[in-house]
Amino acid sequence: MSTLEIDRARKLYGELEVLKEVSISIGTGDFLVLLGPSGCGKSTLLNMIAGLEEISGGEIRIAGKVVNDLSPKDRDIAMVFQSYALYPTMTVRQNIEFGMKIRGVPQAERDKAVKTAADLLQMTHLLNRKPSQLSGGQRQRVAMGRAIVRQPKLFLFDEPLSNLDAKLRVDMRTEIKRLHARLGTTIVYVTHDQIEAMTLATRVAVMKDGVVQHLDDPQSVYDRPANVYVAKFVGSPSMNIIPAKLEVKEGRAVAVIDIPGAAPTELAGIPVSSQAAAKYAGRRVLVGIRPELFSLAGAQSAQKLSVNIDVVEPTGPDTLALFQAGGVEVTARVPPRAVAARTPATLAVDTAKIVLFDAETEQRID
Amino acid sequence: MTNLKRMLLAAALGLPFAGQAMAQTKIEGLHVWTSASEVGALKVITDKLKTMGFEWQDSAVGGANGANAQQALRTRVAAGNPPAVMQFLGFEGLGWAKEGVLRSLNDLYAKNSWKAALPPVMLQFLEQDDSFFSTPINMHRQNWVWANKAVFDKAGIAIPTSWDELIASAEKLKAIGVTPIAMSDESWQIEELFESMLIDVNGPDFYKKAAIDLDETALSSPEMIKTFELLGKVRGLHDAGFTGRDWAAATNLVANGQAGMQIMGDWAKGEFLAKGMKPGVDFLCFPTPTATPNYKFVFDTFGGFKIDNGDIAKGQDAVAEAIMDPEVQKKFNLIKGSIPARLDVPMDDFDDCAKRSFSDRVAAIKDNAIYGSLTDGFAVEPRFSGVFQDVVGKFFVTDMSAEDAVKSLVDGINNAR
Amino acid sequence: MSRPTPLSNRIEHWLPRLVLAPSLLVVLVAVYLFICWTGWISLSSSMIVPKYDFVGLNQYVRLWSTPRWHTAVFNLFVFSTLFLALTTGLGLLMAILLDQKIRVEGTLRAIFLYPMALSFIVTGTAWKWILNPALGVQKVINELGWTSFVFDWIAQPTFAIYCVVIAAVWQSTGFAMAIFLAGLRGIDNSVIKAAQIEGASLPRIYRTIVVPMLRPAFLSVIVLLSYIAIKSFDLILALTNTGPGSATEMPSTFMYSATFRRDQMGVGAASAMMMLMTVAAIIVPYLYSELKESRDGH
Amino acid sequence: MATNAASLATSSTPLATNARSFRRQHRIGRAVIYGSLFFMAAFYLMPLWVMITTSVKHLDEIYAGSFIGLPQQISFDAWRTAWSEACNGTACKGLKPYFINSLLLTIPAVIMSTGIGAINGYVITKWRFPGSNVIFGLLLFGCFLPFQAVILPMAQTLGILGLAGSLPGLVLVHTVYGIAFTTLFFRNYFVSIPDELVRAAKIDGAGFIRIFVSIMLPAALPIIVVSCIWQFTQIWNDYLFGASFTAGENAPITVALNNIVNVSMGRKEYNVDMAAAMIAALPTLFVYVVAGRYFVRGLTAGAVKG
Repeated sequence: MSTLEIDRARKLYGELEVLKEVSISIGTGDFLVLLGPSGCGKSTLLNMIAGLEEISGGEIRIAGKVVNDLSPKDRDIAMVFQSYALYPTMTVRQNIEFGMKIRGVPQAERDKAVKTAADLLQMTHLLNRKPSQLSGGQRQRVAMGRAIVRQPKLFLFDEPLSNLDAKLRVDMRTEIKRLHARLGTTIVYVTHDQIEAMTLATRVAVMKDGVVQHLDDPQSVYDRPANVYVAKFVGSPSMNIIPAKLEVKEGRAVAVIDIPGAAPTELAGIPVSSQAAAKYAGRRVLVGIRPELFSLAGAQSAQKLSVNIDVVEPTGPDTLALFQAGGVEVTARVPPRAVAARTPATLAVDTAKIVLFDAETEQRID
Repeated sequence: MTNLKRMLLAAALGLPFAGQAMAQTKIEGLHVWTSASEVGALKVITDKLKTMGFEWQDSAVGGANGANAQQALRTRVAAGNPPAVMQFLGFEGLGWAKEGVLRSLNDLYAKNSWKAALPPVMLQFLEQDDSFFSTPINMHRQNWVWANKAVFDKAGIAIPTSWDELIASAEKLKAIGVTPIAMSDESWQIEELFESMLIDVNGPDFYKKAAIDLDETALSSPEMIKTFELLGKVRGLHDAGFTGRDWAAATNLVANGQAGMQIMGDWAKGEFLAKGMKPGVDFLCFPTPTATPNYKFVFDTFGGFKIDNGDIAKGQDAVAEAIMDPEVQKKFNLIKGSIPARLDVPMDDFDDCAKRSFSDRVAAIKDNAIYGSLTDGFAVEPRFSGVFQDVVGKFFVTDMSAEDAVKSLVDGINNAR
Repeated sequence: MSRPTPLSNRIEHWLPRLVLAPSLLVVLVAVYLFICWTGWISLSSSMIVPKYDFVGLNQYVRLWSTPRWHTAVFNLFVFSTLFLALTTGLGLLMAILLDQKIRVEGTLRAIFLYPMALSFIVTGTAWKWILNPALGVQKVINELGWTSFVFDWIAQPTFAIYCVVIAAVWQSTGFAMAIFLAGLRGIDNSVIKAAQIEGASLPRIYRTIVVPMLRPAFLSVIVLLSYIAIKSFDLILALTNTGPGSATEMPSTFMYSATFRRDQMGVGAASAMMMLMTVAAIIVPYLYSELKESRDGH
Repeated sequence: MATNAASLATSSTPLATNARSFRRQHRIGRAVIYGSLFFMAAFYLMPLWVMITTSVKHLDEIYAGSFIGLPQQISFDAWRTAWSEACNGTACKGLKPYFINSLLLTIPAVIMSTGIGAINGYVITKWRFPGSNVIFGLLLFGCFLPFQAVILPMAQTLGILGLAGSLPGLVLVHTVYGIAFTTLFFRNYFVSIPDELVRAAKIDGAGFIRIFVSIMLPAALPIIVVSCIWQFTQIWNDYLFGASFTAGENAPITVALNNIVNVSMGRKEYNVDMAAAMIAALPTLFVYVVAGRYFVRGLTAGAVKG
């Protein structure tokens, strides 16, 4: 049985449809990340799961139980907010035990739960402070502690790291991951940061305009994005989307890319079914190539591109080389000092990992 | 403390105070009297009432020339909670009587033959549709001049016999460094001056036509323009500090010798008496100068609202009887400075000013020269007297011409009709 | 959804509306119904007590043919403009001066704030004396040797309204100051520091950076001061009693005297309706923008 | 905290000569600031000075024309008279009973209007529903109602409710017309409290009332102070409603004060008037002076993001 099932959930604000029949299902112990830019509906969806927003259509089930009309407190969930939402007039201890107090949990039990959570999050020394006396990271911990003591079926995180500075964000990210591993709880996590999604999730739902564009495990989303939008949103630098012409030679798909100052280059070995290849033969398509699929061409390299490098951006472990192909700027990730700006280079491409997209619908061609 | 507790309890429960309903022998009276002499005079009535078995419950609302009290009365009538007894001046009572909310006192009037005891000119303010609704306690004379005798002597001024003479004497007062006329820029105080001129210069008949009948020809006549011109001559005869001054402060200027005279009703007398000054010796009281003797009056009455409660009705009757008691009228007016409403009260104990007022009244009644004061609401209904006050007040403090003043007076009266 | 909802949920759903309902009901009656009532009276021939007949717009015609009403409207305009401008300006100046680490700030703040605590029923007489040329400021300065000094506005029909402005400004500046001071305390110091490093002078920093950041404070000040300006009733009564010669008449005092002194309830109601319309013309657009803003915010 | 702008200017100037001229400018600047502040303070204290000196002067001295100067003799008789002997009509009990009336009416009216305003502001900001903004707009317009226009219908309503002429009736009127402002105060304050706080509390299982009592009210302390001060001043100083809706011994202090001060015909006792005025003003003065600090702080808390 799935811990969370979202079944054709819709959300309407008057005439405006902000969520269009979203269906997602995750199992126990899953870490679902709702990923997308602001306004894509991810927070709305999270609030609908939490019961903070009404569900306009469809169903949401938690542990098999329809929760559409249940108030938040009856849904067996806990939530961590972007601003932490700590009660300003209460101490850390009071913040953590507030929910238990409302449920009528006896004092002794509350103390125990607070202690456990505080130990787990290493904040025992903060228990008697007010939120205003805490740093951002400490507040974050308290917010998590407040969620943990509930021992819910489902944890909800609403961009919990976005108010922290870069260093702290990485630390807390790891901590959340560790917590997930240790507690084994099911988590729904909203973020616009694709790295958080990649590092934390077991399942990622990339959203745009109230529609789930792609729902899969992070690696699959990264490798085989469902459409150009997902391809560009996930990964940094993002996937190169190069216009090309698809031809079929000897029953295999070949993408023909225009390179300025050189003959059109053919890339063979693209993983696409023969039916699709036949369907798109002779038509324009979009070729998706992750920057790291490029490498310096060696003698044995099968698929090569001869290009003129415009700009070189060293990042330390490797260098980003920018060049023109198919009328767009393409980024390649190559070893440091492998190429120089304003010089020609020959790059190899791992075509087995190339993804093809329909030029009109921008959907992946399988 | 128990009272406080009860109020707290009632407040907590959102209930009206129990005390409100319990006032079986209490008679509530709403009035505007708040000064010491006024209250002292009122006590004469309430003491009498006590001997008759009723307790006076006082509701005083002073200020704003009675507007505050009128507002309180209107809201209370609107709320269905009128006071048992209300003080009325001039047209105020008539308005309510027309609405049929005042209790008739005809039986008492008939039984005690009060009608005969009162000056006939008063009756029009006591009776509506053949029903007497209030009883008068006093009569003030409006058109008086109050002067400091020492100052007059020093300046060599005799009692003026005409307004021109009075205004001319101002130069003599100025010469000895005294403010000629103590007054205020309050519209009503200026109007007291104006209406005295109006009747003195043009005669009682003209006053009746213009200020009581509101005859348009009279209002726009050259006589009106002449009166305004006369008022205009008084501009500059006052001191710089006249702005916003209370009439009593003005009276004190006269009493202290800082000013020569004041034109004001006889309520001003109390100020001199309070300083131990004697009429004719230390201060002078004489009617505003005129060729045609006249008398302008102001008086206070009390009427009762119809309230469905026999005890209150008895109390209202008791108030009327107390007011009309000659002894009460005498004691009251000795304190208040006015003269009794009743014609049959002996005047022996009164001062010379009051005696003069009393005898002048008798003469004026005979000559048909007694009329109600415009300023104090005994000439025309408030919406008209207000127009007079607006125009006169504005005329005096600006450089408005007499012609313009008359024009805006006529326009204003027509607009209010 | 046709699914049956648990009772507790339905209560939770309706509770906010239920809680707001009494206030709404009370305000509908005590504000809007009463306004309608006044509107009705303004179309009737009511004089001493309300009458429920119909005389069309007669009372409005009568109202606008009354010179005193013209004075009242003109005065309201002059008074409101000056009062708002001076109180806001002076309040801001005080707040900025007090924000310069003044040693006796607490005392000064209390001094500027105390007039707000007093009613004009209380201070009217004191002001009357101070402004009176024969008793107050003019006399004191004359006695100090400057004999040609003249300050007799209160006796001048054309200037008396400015005396009302002075007293009103005196009463309300402290409140404006308190709000601005609060706003200033809320501004991040680093902004001022940054501007100082750029070499901007202190007055310039305030003019170009700090004051624009006080926009919300300005808004609250203006709402509260408009409220006070419209209600300026006991101020007039206590200070000038609409004199000299009706020169300081205001719509509120006009309405009061028409209704309660001159038995012209219909005219009074008409003037009240004119006041309400003026208020609505100013306030409704403000309310609209304010509410629209909050809708955009979510 | 305020910046000490001038000291910053000196410390950040590298050149000694510059520093000296800056310091001189600084001193002049400080002198100008203190000078203007003290000048304004003197102006603001003037009426208070007049009231206090008059209240301790002998009446003859005042009538002799001394309105502003120092008293020749100081006497507190006027204060005693005003408190316990001055006549309001024939009742010569001074201001004392009316002072108590005012307390009895102001305190419940302040508590009720503030409480209602708080919960209204809470609903309007944290439990929006379709139309809640319109309701807020409707409530807010009530702030600007000229009260003279509603006296008569209100009187009729109170009569129907059986509250005419009573203190509870006046409490009701003040509460009703106070709602607009208190709602505005709390709405503006609660808007700055993040909605997530309410969401967190909902997930913690708190309901509508629990969230209000346990979370919003404790966080609203500064604005409660502001609202109470505002309402206290408004209600305590009200004259119009007091004169309209109470009678006789139920009158609030402003009505009694007006009766003492506004003598229609009769000698004015200016010293007693001023003493009475001071007595009537004491509670509000006390509230401002004692709570003034919290007042500014409360306004600050409203302006700064929590």
